[in-house]
Amino acid sequence: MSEVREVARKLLTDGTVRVIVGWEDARRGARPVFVTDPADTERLIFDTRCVHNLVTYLNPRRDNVAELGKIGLVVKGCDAKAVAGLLREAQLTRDDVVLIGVRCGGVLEEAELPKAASLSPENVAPRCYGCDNREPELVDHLLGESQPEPPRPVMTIDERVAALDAQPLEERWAFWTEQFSKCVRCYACRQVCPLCVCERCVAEKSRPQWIEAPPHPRGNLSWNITRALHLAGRCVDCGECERFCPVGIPLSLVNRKLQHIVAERYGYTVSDDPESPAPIGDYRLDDKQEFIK
Amino acid sequence: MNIYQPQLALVTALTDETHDTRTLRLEFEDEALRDSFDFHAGQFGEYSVFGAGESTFCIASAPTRKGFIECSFKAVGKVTSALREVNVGDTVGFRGPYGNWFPVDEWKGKDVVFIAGGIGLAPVRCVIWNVLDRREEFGDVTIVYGARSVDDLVYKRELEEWASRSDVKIVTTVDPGGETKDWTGEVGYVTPVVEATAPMAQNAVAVLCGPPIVVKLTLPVLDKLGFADEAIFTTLENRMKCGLGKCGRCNIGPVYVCKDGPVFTAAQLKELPAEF
Amino acid sequence: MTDATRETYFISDDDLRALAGDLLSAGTEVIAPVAVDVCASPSAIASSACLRPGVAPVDIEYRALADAAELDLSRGLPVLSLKQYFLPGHEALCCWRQHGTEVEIEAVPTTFAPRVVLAAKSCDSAALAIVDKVMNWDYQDELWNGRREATTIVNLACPVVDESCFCTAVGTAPDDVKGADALLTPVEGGYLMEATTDKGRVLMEAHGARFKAETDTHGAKHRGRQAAEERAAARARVAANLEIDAESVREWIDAHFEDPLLAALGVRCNGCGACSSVCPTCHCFDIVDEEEGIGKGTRRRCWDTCQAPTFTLHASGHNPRDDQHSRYRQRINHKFAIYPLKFGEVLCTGCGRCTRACHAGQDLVEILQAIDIAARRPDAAAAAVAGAEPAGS
Amino acid sequence: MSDAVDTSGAAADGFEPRITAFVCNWCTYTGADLAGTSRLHMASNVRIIRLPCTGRIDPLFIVKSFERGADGVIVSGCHPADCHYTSGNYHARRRFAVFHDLMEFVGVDPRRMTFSWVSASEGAKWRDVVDEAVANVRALGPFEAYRALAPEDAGVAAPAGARVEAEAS
Repeated sequence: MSEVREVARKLLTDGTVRVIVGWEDARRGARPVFVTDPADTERLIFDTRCVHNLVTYLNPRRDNVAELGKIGLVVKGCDAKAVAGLLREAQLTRDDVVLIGVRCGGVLEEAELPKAASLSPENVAPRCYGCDNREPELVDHLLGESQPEPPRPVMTIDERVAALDAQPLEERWAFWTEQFSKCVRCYACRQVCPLCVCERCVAEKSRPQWIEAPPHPRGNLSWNITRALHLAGRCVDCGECERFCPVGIPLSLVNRKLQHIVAERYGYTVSDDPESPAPIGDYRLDDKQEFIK
Repeated sequence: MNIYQPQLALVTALTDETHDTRTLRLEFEDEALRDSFDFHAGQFGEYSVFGAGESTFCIASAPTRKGFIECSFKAVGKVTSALREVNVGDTVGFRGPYGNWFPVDEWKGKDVVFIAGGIGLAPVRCVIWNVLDRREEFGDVTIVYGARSVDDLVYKRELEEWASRSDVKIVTTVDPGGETKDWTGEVGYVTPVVEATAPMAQNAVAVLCGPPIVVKLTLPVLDKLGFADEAIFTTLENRMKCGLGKCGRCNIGPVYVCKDGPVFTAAQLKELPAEF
Repeated sequence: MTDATRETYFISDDDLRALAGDLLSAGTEVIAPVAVDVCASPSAIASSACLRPGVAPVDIEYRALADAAELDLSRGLPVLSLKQYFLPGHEALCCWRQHGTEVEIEAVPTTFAPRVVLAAKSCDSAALAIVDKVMNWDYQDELWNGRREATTIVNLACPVVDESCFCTAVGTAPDDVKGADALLTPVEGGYLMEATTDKGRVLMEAHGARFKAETDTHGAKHRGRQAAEERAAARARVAANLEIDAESVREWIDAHFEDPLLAALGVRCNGCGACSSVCPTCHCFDIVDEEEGIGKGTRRRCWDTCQAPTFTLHASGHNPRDDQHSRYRQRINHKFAIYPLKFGEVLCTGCGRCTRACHAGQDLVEILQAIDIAARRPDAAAAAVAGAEPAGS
Repeated sequence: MSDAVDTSGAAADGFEPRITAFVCNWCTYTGADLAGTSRLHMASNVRIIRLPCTGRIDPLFIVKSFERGADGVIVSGCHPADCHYTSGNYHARRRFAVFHDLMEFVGVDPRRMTFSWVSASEGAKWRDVVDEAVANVRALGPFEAYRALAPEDAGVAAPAGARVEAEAS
């Protein structure tokens, strides 16, 4: 933690960056903070409550963050994958940002806690299980001590996806249509996603109206399928969409399923290597086509 | 029938004002309404094409001309593009009239100066006709109207009609480069033309409508000419949905443009946050 | 509400449930808090796929009861407010059919079958009374009014949910009956119920057998004391979370549109509409046409939010509020300055849902605190501002 | 096509599947044309929508078809290596592979979605694709599950939520 403050202070003092985007301890727990004054770097924290993927603030849509000046961003391994995603898709150039990487052994499910807690199967964010990037490579500064593997949650996301997969079609349909029917179309899932970069989302296109605007089950299904599909091979599994969803739709299950699909079909896993081409937008002559007649 | 349900109206005429601006004449299907419908100059309505939705424009015809209403629009969005596709004989929806209006009655005995740019003439046209239909109640009437090019001038027939009247002073202008060989009007932006025309500010009111830039640049000129902020009237064009002060979309600072506007004086405008 | 003895009746826990059952069997819709397994589905998936064994994530939601047994009286805060039952997420405004050039419009009915809301939160019922004002500003919104008139609302005194509650700071209270017709206060063995409107009295009279008049007995006095203590304690708890002077806040916002405290609030905001969706008083809406096949369709209104860039976007591309700072300021301004100015009430009931829903840490309690300090103690403002806006800017 | 899509669904016995086919201009459309000019006998349940390339077919087209009452869809284009635009069909193949698997996960029977490569000379293959798709969808029945997602007030004047009594007269 003190290391983060130190590096942040140095970057601000020597003018390398104009703002540090990190975490602070606030009234309700950990939350993003934007530090522009070196003296305020004391507010920066890093602990297991630092769940947020702050890369969303690098998103080109966030002009009110960009106007603060060059950004120094604190990233966990999973967050670095989102930076790589933005680089891969030319939404960002590497010089636009200074990345302060922190070694991370997993985070809690919730950021809104008065104190950090050590991780247990009951409180660990399920997405952390099996983390392959506890030490981000795509960074300018790598801080903190080497971290152990995050604990295995009581039930993993993979197990839950598998349990859904094992259900008959009608049961899955009943499950998802019920889940999506809760959607109020606040678009928090999109707004918080570091990789939802479109200047104008298809949900806002009205000529024609591809996605019906009112939050009825039919429009909701269309929106949720589209959101998931547009992130196929791009989603970094930061889980922010699910965490921000005010009505609790288990979006991580559908995101994880898509990760399985691109992994099985194209051997692709999202990494923090910006050079690896994304699976959608790329192709191989011998791609599997068993579903095509 | 709830407040959001539109009246049906038949399109009885359409006029292409320019290559992209069209005027529709509408007559209510309901005969009683056709006779009783009344409004004030400056009020607006919600026009709908079923399947595309509703769009907000001022009523461009004059309240003194009964039996029909007119609207002028540019096809830029979903609804206006759909409206562009309707033909004479088609049915559209209308809700209104909504909002406040130009206090024409309070202008009795005063000179009236109309300044408009581009399609901004639509809300002004309504007031012009309203004033001309009661011509004897007012002092001098001056119209300064400008558009990007000769082709972009709307209501061309009416411009000619006004020009032919001896009781109206009209100056038309087009932006430099927008003139044609036989153009006899001015060449230049609206703002300097207003300055050059120099209408008398004493016992006068000004009505100013147009693109935000025209309004913004012309306000100081009117000030220089001696017009008090309270004597300058304009309209705001914030996005609206309901027109009834419910949906919240047109709210800026303490006003809902649909209910407290769309007509504001320059004095009122100065009190508002610049969110228009 | 002040005269608690005269119209107060006792109803046992069982009788309250039975009352819900009576209403349901009479065909009356009953909306009440229901504890919902967050991944419940008609299938068996819920237990295996969605839930982690041993951890049963439960949300409380206002739902139309299918069975009186569903009624949840744990007094937790429902995820979405009661708003959805008066201004549904989407609703028809009219339907049309087109035959050639002819159009036929079908009106939507504006009268509704009577229904009862049980165990509502005061912050939710109060919101309805506040939004009544805009819904009746010169033009009457019959769809809103129709549902309001058809609904009898019984509040259940709230114990205060957590540190994000601040109802007393905005002029309501955990046991307020604003917007409601009756109030339940938990006491030993059941609830004291008092009707505060005719609608409430009609409901109680129609189910008189379920109630016992609180006569001047020892037990009644004890219960009365218990209820008063319960309510006072809840008020004290919530008052400790936040205390502001709403009038000073209004004046300050009105006079400080460009103040950094107001003008730089949007930096961590994601611009999603979660806060508006969960807000009991946010009532802004969009109107859209939806075709069902060719030649017929429905004009609907659906929730919208001032936090979305498209809210104010003109077809020309011009956007009067084109950054998140100005959009977030609009939210604060509308709730705490504009609405009070126009309608005499703060457009907020302190339910705290926006703060809880915001996982980016936009914290209305903190923001109001900062504005209040700026308004009442300008000298101390600088210190308080630190949390609400980007550090050091 | 002037009549509104009847979303009520036909009775199970007299059920005629309604299938939307999105086909590329260069191969499948020509193949389908050949099937027609060759007077091949095939099911008439398919409405063809011609697009320049399978790469132009957004999965949302399929979602939209289901929304508007289709019981099944066909997406068909040029065989690998035959794309008029070199690689449109390769891109489409990936996109639809992912979409296919996702829809299956969400609970849509994959037999409602037929993907095929049909070249300009394969009139007979087009017939087979159509006949098989129609037979599959016929066996599955109308896509009532999707239609059930329509808002209650779709095209009829009855508000969502609370039931309504007759308009006070």
